[in-house]
Amino acid sequence: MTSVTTNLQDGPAPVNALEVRGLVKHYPGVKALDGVDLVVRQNEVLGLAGENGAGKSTLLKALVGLVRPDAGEIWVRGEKVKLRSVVDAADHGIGMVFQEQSLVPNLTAAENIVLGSEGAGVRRGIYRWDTMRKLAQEQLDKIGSHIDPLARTDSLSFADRQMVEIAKVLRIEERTSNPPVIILDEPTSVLESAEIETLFTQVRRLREFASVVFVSHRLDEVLDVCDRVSVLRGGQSVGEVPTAGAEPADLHRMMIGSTGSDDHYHEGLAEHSDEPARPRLVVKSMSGSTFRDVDLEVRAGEIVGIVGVHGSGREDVCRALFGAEPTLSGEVTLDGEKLDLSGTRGAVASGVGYVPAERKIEGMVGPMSVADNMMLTKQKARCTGPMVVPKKQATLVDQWIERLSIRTPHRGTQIGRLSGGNQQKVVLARWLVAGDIRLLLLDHPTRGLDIGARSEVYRLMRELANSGVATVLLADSLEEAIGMSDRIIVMNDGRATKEVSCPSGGKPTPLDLVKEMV
Amino acid sequence: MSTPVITEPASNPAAEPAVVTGAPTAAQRVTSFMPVIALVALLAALTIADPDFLTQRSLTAAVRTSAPLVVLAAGATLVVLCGGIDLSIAALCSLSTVFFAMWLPDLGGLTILVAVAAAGAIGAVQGIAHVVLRIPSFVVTLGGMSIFSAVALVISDAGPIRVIDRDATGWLNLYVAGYLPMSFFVALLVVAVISLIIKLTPLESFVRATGYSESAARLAGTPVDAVKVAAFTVSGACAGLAAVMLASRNFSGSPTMADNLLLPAVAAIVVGGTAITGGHGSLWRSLAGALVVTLLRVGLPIVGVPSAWEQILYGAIIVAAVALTLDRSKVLIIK
Amino acid sequence: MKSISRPTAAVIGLTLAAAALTGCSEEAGGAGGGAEAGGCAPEDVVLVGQVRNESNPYEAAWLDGGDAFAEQVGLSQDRLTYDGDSTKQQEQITQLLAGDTECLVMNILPNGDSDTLPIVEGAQEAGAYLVTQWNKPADVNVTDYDQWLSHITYNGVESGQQIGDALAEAIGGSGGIIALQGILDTGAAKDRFAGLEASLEANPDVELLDQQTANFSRDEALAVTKTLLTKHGDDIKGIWAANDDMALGALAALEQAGRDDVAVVGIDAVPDALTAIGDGTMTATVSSDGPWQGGIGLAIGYCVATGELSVDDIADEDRAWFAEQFLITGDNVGDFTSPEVDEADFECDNVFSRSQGAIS
Amino acid sequence: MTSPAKADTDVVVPPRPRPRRGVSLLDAGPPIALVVIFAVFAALSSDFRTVGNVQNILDAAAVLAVVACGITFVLMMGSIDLSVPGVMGASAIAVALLVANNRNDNAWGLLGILVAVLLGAGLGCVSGMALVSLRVPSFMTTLGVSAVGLGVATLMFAGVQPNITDEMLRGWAVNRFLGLAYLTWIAVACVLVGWLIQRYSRLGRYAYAIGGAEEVLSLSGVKVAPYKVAVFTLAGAFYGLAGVMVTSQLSAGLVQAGKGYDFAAITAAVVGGTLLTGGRGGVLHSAVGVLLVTVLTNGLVQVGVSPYWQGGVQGLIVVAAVSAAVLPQRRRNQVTK
Repeated sequence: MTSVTTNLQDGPAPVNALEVRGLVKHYPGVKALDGVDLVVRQNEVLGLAGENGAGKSTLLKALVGLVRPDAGEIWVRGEKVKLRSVVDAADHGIGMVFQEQSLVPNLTAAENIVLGSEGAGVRRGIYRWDTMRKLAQEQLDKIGSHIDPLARTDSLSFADRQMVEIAKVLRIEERTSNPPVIILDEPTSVLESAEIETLFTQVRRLREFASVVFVSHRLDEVLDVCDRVSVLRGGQSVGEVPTAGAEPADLHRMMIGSTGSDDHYHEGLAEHSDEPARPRLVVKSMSGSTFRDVDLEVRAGEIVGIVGVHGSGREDVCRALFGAEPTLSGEVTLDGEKLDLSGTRGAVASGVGYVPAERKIEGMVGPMSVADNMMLTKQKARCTGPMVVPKKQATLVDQWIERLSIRTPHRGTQIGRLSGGNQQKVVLARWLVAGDIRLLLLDHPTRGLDIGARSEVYRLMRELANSGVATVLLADSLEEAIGMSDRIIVMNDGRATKEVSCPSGGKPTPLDLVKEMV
Repeated sequence: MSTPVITEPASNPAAEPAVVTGAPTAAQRVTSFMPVIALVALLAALTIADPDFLTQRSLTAAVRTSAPLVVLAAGATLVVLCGGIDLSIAALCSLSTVFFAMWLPDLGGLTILVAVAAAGAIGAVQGIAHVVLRIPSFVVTLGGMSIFSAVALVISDAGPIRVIDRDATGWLNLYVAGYLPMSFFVALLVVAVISLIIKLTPLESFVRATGYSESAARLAGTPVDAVKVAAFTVSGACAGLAAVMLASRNFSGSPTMADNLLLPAVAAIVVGGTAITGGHGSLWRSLAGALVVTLLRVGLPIVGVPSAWEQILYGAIIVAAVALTLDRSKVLIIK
Repeated sequence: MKSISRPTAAVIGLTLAAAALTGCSEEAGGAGGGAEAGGCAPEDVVLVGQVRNESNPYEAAWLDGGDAFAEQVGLSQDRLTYDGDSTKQQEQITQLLAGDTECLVMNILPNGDSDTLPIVEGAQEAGAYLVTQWNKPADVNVTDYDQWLSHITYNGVESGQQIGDALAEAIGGSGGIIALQGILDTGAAKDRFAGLEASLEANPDVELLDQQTANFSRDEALAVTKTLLTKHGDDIKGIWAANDDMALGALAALEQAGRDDVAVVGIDAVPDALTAIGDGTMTATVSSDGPWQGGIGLAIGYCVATGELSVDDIADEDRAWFAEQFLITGDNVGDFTSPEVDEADFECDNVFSRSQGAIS
Repeated sequence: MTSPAKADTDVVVPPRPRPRRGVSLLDAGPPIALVVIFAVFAALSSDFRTVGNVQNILDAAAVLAVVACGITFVLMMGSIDLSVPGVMGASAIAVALLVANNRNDNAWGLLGILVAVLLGAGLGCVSGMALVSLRVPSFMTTLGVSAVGLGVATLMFAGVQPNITDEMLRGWAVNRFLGLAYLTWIAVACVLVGWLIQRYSRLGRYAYAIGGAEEVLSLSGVKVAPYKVAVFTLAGAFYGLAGVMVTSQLSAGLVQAGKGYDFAAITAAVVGGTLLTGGRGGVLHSAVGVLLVTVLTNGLVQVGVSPYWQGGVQGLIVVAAVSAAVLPQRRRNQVTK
């Protein structure tokens, strides 16, 4: 393989690796792309920023042939192309690591890496496992990963799977002699910080022989890893910034068209009475299959963050408190009453709410309407006796749509058609409609949301806390945990190892926490 | 449906300013009427093949014939809507005919209720086994199918049991308003009542949420397990009611009487356009589907299609009917 | 989904209104109360034969016999099959009776005993002429109906006993045998087995080692026989099967096990069994003469419909009767290898000629 | 047994890695159950534990094993196949009419067998085509094709039983090699071929992948539709061969040759550990399931359980076997359909 050496460009005038001119794409009722321009140079990492709905995903899909633009041109290395399919795009050297991982879980890593372009790995329909392993090993070597190519994909860690994805995308080098263009769509959204560092190292290595388009909601990451950033807004390109010396606030301003609020986490909203409220949730030496002897106390009106690396067991603690994961021993009380955790029903009845991390699979029912999703839990709020009163439901839903400023054309719209942020708000509203919420368990509530939507979710969390709701937060990033929490519990290997006080004005730094986590 | 690792590739591209309206499009409206269109088309075709087919008496006979199938399919539709499948309905129905015939001399008119309740209880047991043991419904009900058949054979001593007292079920052979057979009227009533109960209570969202996405429903705190057990119970009770209809029609109960109705019932559900993967569909669709299947079963031979060709046509037509009625916008992956 | 409640309400409302307005009545409008007996012109008679399926030789031959009779009187027969599915049989009959029934003649093979009564009641109500064969619950009397002209069956006890005796003779009067039962839920299976039991009583040295059901199926009989052969091994001297299909399955199992010392008997006289008897691999079967069965039912109906016979004139012992059956062994197999329909059998004054007496 | 396909954890692959519980038990469960059930019957019945009976069990499992081979590939994709009765019936009659027989003068021998298998493959192909082109769920397409197959078989049957006189085909059921009928060896070969296809062919691996994550294949530029059609075609070929085998056993072509084999094969596959949701299990799993079911059927007769109860006991044991296999890996909030 000559991949590592292809960065030695011998051509005189550097041609752009990829160029997009005036790309337009209409969907019924909306213009997703409205004349987007984009230039990706050879061997650079280009950041792509923009709020949800700015047209990023449509643009990316157009670049890998999943969406056909209505107008505009795509040029690859000075040649105008039409991309009709993923294969077409791959033939032109463009490959994408999808936001939600696109690996077949029950195949080996090796098969996933060569999937769709097995080359010598398959002769006349017959697998040659040795060759295939070798091909995969080559790919993994390129990015310096030590995964066993014959391991089953679903036995790998999340970060390892991301590596497999990248190794897979790099297979497009086999289809073209030119350096490839690799698109990474939100690669960090589900990674823990240590894993993110590994990923960034890989991205920098990629730059040696490829061009990279890097998409992330986390502007600090974008500035960290990219050479330039291109910003989209409302389906149009609004500018390009070299990352050297740029600040997240600059980008943010471009993305939303005005200066972003400095108080991202709405700390100003946090209210603190001097008298500590009585503890609402008390967990005493709770053990489950992946955590042991966890003690936890959350007071009314308090936001407690739990941080920990992957495998620390914090997700399972969160689910256990909702009765969605079995607890083996321990005692959990809510306002002094024992919480029934034999199933989710007991927790719900006691006023515990849970917002799962996997919104699309566990949080919402995609084909059902906003109203149905919002009213799935608290029946009393919409019923008289056993009957649903449509009027009551409509009024209530509309009221919450307005209160949380959920952007939906109608309460009857399928929730799957809303943006992530609005979906998340509906999921949150589910726990609020009855007004009986006492404890809210938030598992990565801002995963995959853009800055604007995040900010709104943060504001909502503050408001709920101020109204006395106790909150357990598994944050998307350490910054978020620090920014939002009043206290932070660090979990390590299934145990709560450290409690860090986190008052407004006296916040610890991420570095402090990382030390405790590993 | 397996959990998609990627949500459907090109679906919500422009989610943001969500200008999409909540109202169904014209195409969707047509799809929701497809089962009825298929029914009418089939009727027209049969009439063309044999003009004598389209008479009031012949139609009355056809709907009367369809009644047990409608009831069976309606009950099982609930289970399918919850994302499961009930393969035991036919065997349970046979068993119930035996129950009915055996108990009638002692219980008289009450037997109908008791048989339906017994079948419902048996359905509930299956539902509980499915929910508690976490065995796929396909396997639970496949096992149930053979167990019920065995029990029916043993308690009936493998023979039919005569229904001597016809008064208890005589009313099922009456006609409403002179034309509408009572058994079909009861079937309609069952469909209507179950539909109404579901529609007017939170059950509708429970059932659909369970069918579309069980894990999301569970984490939203909906009583998923209770809903599933209830669905199996209703499915069982419907099998019991269908058994009463069959026993009243055949004047006997027999351990194999309804065994052959399993595939037609499932076909009726699918022909109606209910997604076999759960969530999307309705009992009304199954009603239309059951009528289509009945017309195929009785209509083809009556209009003179030879037996070999009848089977070939039956195969081709049900596939075509499903191709027409399935609303693919609600089903992401066709397996 | 939004549109559910409206049709729901509409249907409930309409049906309740209709019910309230007109009340319930006994009869769908315009049912045909039955034609004046014997008032049909020969060309108006509609002949229908219904059997389980056309994919087994015995029943296919039955329908062919029906065709032969129809041709004899210048008509044609509607061939109906119901795949051995009781419900489908009922559905077809109901549909058939909802058409023009005035001169309808039906020759029906009910799937099981329990299927006979609803067919009879349907025919009675619609005024169609009905002849049933094989299956009838013992306590239902043909004479209680005037559209149910006749029920023909074979003495299953007798045939079961005949082949049982033949089997006992073939194994020299003593030794172990196994029995393959038919579909347990049929009178035929039960009667035939009762016949075997009677034969066993008469032959005390013959021991019934085991009995299993193979549901009248060749395929199942093969598997069951194989298992029983390994279970009882050389103790098995003979196999009694409640029909020829199972006997043929047992023969295949014997061949595969390399056993040629086991005597096999069956009932029905299907062509393959006759060939096997001719070859000496099978011992005996009993013929019920399928083609004759297919024709005779239609013939009786036709005679009554056209007025050549009157129901009232049919003697009670001819309303439900055992037809003549023939034990076929190696000695007489040549007489049965090519069954022919004898037109004389179907003459109106001759239709009951094969009666062996009323069903007791 | 070192296929990479052998170590699975979860039904629904969760987005985060979960502790791998009950991994080995799920795969080891069916073989253990087979051994246990065999031991129980052997202890209960002296007739059961004879060499002759073991041969008999293996012979009796032959046809079901071939059907199960085919259906496994379909189930691996997450589809279902109810076309077995129709396809087997059609091929059983076809082969009986093509080799030397009493109905016509054909004597095509091996070629006739090949044509019958191809007929099966063709019918399977129709199921697959209807699935991908009409987008009708496989449940219905295969149900339809089954009816079509039975119709075609009845047409060919035409009222007269075709009996085969072809010595080779008859010999398959009678002649023995190492104590087992040729047919049994054919079944063994089918399992082996099936396993090779599953392990070493793109078709097999893709079928497996389609059950795992169909969307990902499309995103990786793999056109899924042809593979689906091919899998149904392959399955049809196996059913076709099974139909030929039944004809060989009975020396006659029966329209009902495949009756009951559809649910029996699905039961065997499920008992063996293949999931109906796809992406799990395999030909070897199903082979174990077939043996389990056959041992059960045989053992119940040998032990002398009343014929009335046999079906019920079998159903109970199947449910028990599956729940025993599922129990160790139960999880809260796990989706069971």
